[in-house]
Amino acid sequence: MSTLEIEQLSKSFGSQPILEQLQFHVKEGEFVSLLGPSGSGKSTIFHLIGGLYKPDYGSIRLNGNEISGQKGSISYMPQTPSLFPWRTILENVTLGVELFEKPDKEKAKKMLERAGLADYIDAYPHELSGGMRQRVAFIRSILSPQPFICLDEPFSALDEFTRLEMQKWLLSIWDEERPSVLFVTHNIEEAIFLSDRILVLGSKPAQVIKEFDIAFDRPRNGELTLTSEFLDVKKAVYQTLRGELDD
Amino acid sequence: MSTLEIEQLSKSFGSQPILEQLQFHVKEGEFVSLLGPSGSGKSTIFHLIGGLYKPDYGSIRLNGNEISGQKGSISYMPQTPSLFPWRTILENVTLGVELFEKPDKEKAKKMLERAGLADYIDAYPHELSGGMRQRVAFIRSILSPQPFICLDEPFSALDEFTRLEMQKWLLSIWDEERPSVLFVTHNIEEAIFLSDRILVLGSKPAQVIKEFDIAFDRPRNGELTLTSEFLDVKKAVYQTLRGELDD
Amino acid sequence: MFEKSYSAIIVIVSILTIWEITSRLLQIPTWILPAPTTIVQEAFTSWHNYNHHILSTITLTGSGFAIGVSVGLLIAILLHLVPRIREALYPLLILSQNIPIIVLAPLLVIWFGFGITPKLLIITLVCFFPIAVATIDGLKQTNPELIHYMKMAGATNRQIFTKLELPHAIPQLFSGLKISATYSVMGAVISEWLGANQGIGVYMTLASSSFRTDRVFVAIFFIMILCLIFFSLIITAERLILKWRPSEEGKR
Amino acid sequence: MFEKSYSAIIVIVSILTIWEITSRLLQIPTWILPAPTTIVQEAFTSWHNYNHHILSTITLTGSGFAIGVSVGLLIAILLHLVPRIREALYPLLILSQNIPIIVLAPLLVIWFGFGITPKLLIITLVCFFPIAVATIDGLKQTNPELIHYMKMAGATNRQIFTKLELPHAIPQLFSGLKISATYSVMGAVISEWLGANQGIGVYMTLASSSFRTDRVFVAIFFIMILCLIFFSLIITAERLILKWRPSEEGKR
Amino acid sequence: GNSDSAEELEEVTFVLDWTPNTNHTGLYVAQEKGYFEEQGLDVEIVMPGEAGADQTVATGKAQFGISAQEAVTEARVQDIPIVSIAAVIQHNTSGFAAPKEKGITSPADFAGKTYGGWGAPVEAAVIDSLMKQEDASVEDVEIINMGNTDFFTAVERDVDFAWIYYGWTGVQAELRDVELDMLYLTDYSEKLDYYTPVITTNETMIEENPETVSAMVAALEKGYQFAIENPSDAADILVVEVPDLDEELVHASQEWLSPKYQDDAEQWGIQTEDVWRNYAEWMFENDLLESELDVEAAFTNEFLPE
Ligand SMILES: Nc1ncnc2c1ncn2[C@@H]1O[C@H](COP(=O)(O)OP(=O)(O)OP(=O)(O)O)[C@@H](O)[C@H]1O
Ligand SMILES: Nc1ncnc2c1ncn2[C@@H]1O[C@H](COP(=O)(O)OP(=O)(O)OP(=O)(O)O)[C@@H](O)[C@H]1O
Ligand SMILES: [Mg+2]
Ligand SMILES: [Mg+2]
Repeated sequence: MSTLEIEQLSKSFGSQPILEQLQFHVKEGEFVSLLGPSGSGKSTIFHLIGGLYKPDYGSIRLNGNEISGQKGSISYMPQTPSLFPWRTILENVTLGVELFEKPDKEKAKKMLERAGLADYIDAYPHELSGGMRQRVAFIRSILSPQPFICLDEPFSALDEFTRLEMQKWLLSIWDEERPSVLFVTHNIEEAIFLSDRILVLGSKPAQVIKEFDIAFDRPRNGELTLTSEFLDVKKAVYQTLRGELDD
Repeated sequence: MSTLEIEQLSKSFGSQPILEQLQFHVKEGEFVSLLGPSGSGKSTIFHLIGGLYKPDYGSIRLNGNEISGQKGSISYMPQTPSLFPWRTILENVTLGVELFEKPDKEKAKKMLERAGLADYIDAYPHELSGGMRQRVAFIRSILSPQPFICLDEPFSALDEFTRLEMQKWLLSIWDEERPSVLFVTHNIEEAIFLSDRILVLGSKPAQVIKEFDIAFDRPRNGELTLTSEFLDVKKAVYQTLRGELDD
Repeated sequence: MFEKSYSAIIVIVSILTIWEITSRLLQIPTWILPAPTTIVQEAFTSWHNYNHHILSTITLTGSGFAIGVSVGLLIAILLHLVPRIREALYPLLILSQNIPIIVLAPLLVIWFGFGITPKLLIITLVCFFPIAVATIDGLKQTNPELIHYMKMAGATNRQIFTKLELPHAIPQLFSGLKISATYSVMGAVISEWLGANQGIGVYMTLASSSFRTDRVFVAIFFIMILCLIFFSLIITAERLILKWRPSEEGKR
Repeated sequence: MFEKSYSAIIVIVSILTIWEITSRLLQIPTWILPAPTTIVQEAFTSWHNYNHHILSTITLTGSGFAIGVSVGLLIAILLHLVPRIREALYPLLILSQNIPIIVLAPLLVIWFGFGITPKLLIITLVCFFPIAVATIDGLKQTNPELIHYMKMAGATNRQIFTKLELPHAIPQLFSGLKISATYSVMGAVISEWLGANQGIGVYMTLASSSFRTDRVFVAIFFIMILCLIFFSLIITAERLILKWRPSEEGKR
Repeated sequence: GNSDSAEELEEVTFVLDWTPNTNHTGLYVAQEKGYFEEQGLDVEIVMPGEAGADQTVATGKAQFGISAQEAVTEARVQDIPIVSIAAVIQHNTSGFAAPKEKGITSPADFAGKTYGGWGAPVEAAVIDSLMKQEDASVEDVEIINMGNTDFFTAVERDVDFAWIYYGWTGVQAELRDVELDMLYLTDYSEKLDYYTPVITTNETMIEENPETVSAMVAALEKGYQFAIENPSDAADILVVEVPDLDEELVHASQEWLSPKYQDDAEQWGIQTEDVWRNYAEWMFENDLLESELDVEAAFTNEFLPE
């Protein structure tokens, strides 16, 4: 149900061009990752898709409709958890749904349990560790009703195992409901493990310098990361990114 | 000049014990990493060393002096950047020094340039991307005058290359001045690449379940991560962590 | 604050003691400054003379404060939500605080007579302003990161307002409430000078014009008690509503 | 706000126009409510009579406000830094706002005579409170994450205060300043009723007691102008000092 | 001259009872014409504002002030040591006024009407003693408190009659062509013919600086004498000294008031014990005083020039 087409997207802050003539698309039910140097403009792309800023030029179409400057079309997880300090964890995760319908508390509780936060359902954000807050923000976005999901470095503060757990969980959810996902990460393995396609961004200004189709069968599991095919892809992505940085 | 001895350290929040009888030490000029599951209590250990909280029990000695409850003994980089929104980037990085002496602006500027933030010296934090803010917080801690440095996931929001850059830079600084470093990360490779010793923490409550001595020669470079010795260590650490999580 | 208020009580009691002792030592005449004991004595002996005044002032203060707070909040919300109105009306708000009672009084009397309406209007005028200013500023200072999240998540302006900005402004709203609550009792007393048949304000002017300084101080005494009660109600409400705040460990 | 103030000006001008028209149509006698043109005319013709009054009030307001702000800030800082003092003095602050002028006036005159001191005291009393309350609340609400950093980094209490809490409280301090600035002119006028020989307050009472409603309104006119000027100075200062704030793109 | 050190003028403060008006003309004349200087005084005239004149004079922050017999009476009963040293106007010029259309021509007409006052018990007592003479009772009058509202505003709404000084508010009504029915207290009761306003000082001054008091009274006497003889010039002086007053009102009021300062008395300022005693007794009988007044101590004629 959800396709995203971005065309000739340009945006600058002050005199500094951040995005220029950016062009890519996400197909229905596709899982696409964005990789790129820090400060290249990944979060800015999300902000534009989410309608927070208006592009200077270009178009953003969701399911064929122009949505630039239009808010609320995506389920969104920001780079910083952005939890509401006066809401409990449970109230925080249901916030995204609440904006549109009556939230299903039981479902939210189950998700929190699944993420290892069973003991913290009624805690306030300031009582949580960094990684725990990130998981809360992740669940909040997963619970949001929009079928197009944008995740901005959702697992960066997690240890490898919790991260793997969450990745698997994300994949299982994705398998069930097949939303389209746009995923920002700095972890190349993570990107390969999860995605159908990886877009590598160059910086200043950002444009897509290379695309990788990740053809591994689904469902995928942890073993995959040890296969040589996986390592080959990883190396290729790595080289591309390095090339970008060496310029 | 800086040794840290932690003995029988216990701390609970409410009825929940977070640390129990935690015991470890950092030798002079040593680089020690802490690895452990999200929510296990790593940041809490830092807060205790920094004197933000008082331990329920146990002692923390820096250079032989008891410092529990005593503030300002360490250079500290918090897990969230915690920049002051009304200060420019330059003013933010010099904050840690400012508390003790007149800051050296030229040095600070050079460091910002080195971290790829030359264009942002006079910007305010809200104009920076997540990874850029993290680098600012990192420089702030590096500039602080205390010879014992505690870094809480300093590079988690950086892409692999910028991260490698920063790691190398950190090592070069460390080589020059040989401060003692306590380093929290979720990235096992990073821990091995940087450290003399890795402590793996168990959770609920946290204690050191295993220590790894990392004997690779210094100075180290990127190649190291591709050697089989490195991979062996990585596997061992990985197993330990997984074991902890599977319990 | 009022739980650990023993130190406040100590201070107040010491002030009263010093006052009492100086009064007695310097033999300050009652008509200049009556000693606390004289005031208390007068308070007891003529209780039946003035208790209806107190009741009347409490009612006036309560209703005036309620109206003032509602008006203040409404204005703040309106001005926050509609920037055009903010630009147009903010200066008027400020001007409203600068109409001297001396001018307002005759106009109010001509328009509303000597009933309760003009009095409520005056209390409202006194109370709404601190609340409006504090709330407008509070609303304006909402954490931009959270606003960004709400917008990206598709919150309507109304939702951003009710779910984010309003709760976020509550601490500042309470600053305003505290200031207003403090002024409300005095506002009621002043409004009674506008022509009333009962109330502490009336009792006080009469006492003053017949040189009964002791009674004037009885009146002040009740004004202050009333005000402290009001204020502590606000503080209690603040503590209940803001209970999510981090506790004091790790704070100063 | 005052840059884009054309809409405010439109509103004010329309109010004045309506007022003028009703005055003329209903032939409201000048001594009840003079028409704006009458007021302006009087303002021009008797300018030489009252300009010294205005000057005197400006001086009084300025110095009183300055003292009031300093006292308010000092009290806020003291109460914030020393919690014991806070508990002990906070109730007294509130009480200080409930001493009616009718009581205070004779006492002040008895203690300080008819000079400038009692007048400054009254303005200070009016001005310091909103600033103190707003600043105390502002200081209390400092982002705990930043406090944690400062403590861990070894900042002394003094440094936490000057480098973090104070700058952090500035937006709220400005709320207080706005409220106080608004009150300061009125405070000066009231203090002039305490026995003065010049000032807008004196001019106004004289006008009022000789039933010159048009002059009363001339006085009000100047009170309001003064107040708006004060207020816009504060707002300008706020805008200059808080220039680091995120711009409006992406805000409402 | 009573001044012992002719070079050095003695600084004294004179506090008014209200804003400056024609009751104060003599004072301003003395100021302007240098009568005070002749007497060795340097007088600062202040308005009392909210502070009130009587306590200020009693404590000595001001040496002289303007008050009224009723206030001095109440004050002295409360042990406030002020003394009346001269009556500014010989007879009470106050009374109950109502616009013509209200149809109040005698105290009996008060019945069924609304009186606007400031809530003091004395008002009901006065109204009652007037009405009793015509077999009516204050019970039938609705009394409301009009606070600081001025007469003209109050009678626009709710209020039918109020207590005014004719010399100011009444004259203003003439200027505005508002026709009033005025019922003077003196027309109905001997006992209510008290002195208002009066010049006051405190007991300490009388004991320690009697010369200063004499000097003050002498200068004032000269000033009021001038006002009696030259109403128009005196009004001009008042307007010059207090330019914010309405010139027309001052002149009209002065014309009306000038003959009333001395009236039928042998000398300006003189006060009689009867007037003081009558009114104090009346107040005491009506429960307006808690104890009886020591009449001799309340006023004195001793400082009036020979
Ligand atoms: N509000 C703003 N004002 C000015 N410049 C901005 C603003 N927001 C972002 N930028 C600039 O835009 C560029 C891209 O920022 P963005 O946050 O999109 O980077 P990113 O790719 O998400 O980086 P990271 O991986 O570090 O999060 C940065 O150079 C940043 O300084
Ligand atoms: N102020 C607090 N009040 C209550 N509980 C707290 C508080 N701070 C931390 N905790 C709890 O202590 C535990 C450890 O938190 P800590 O932040 O030290 O974890 P961490 O190891 O740094 O995790 P992460 O890797 O996710 O940052 C968590 O379970 C957290 O909920
Ligand atoms: Mg980003
Ligand atoms: Mg942590």
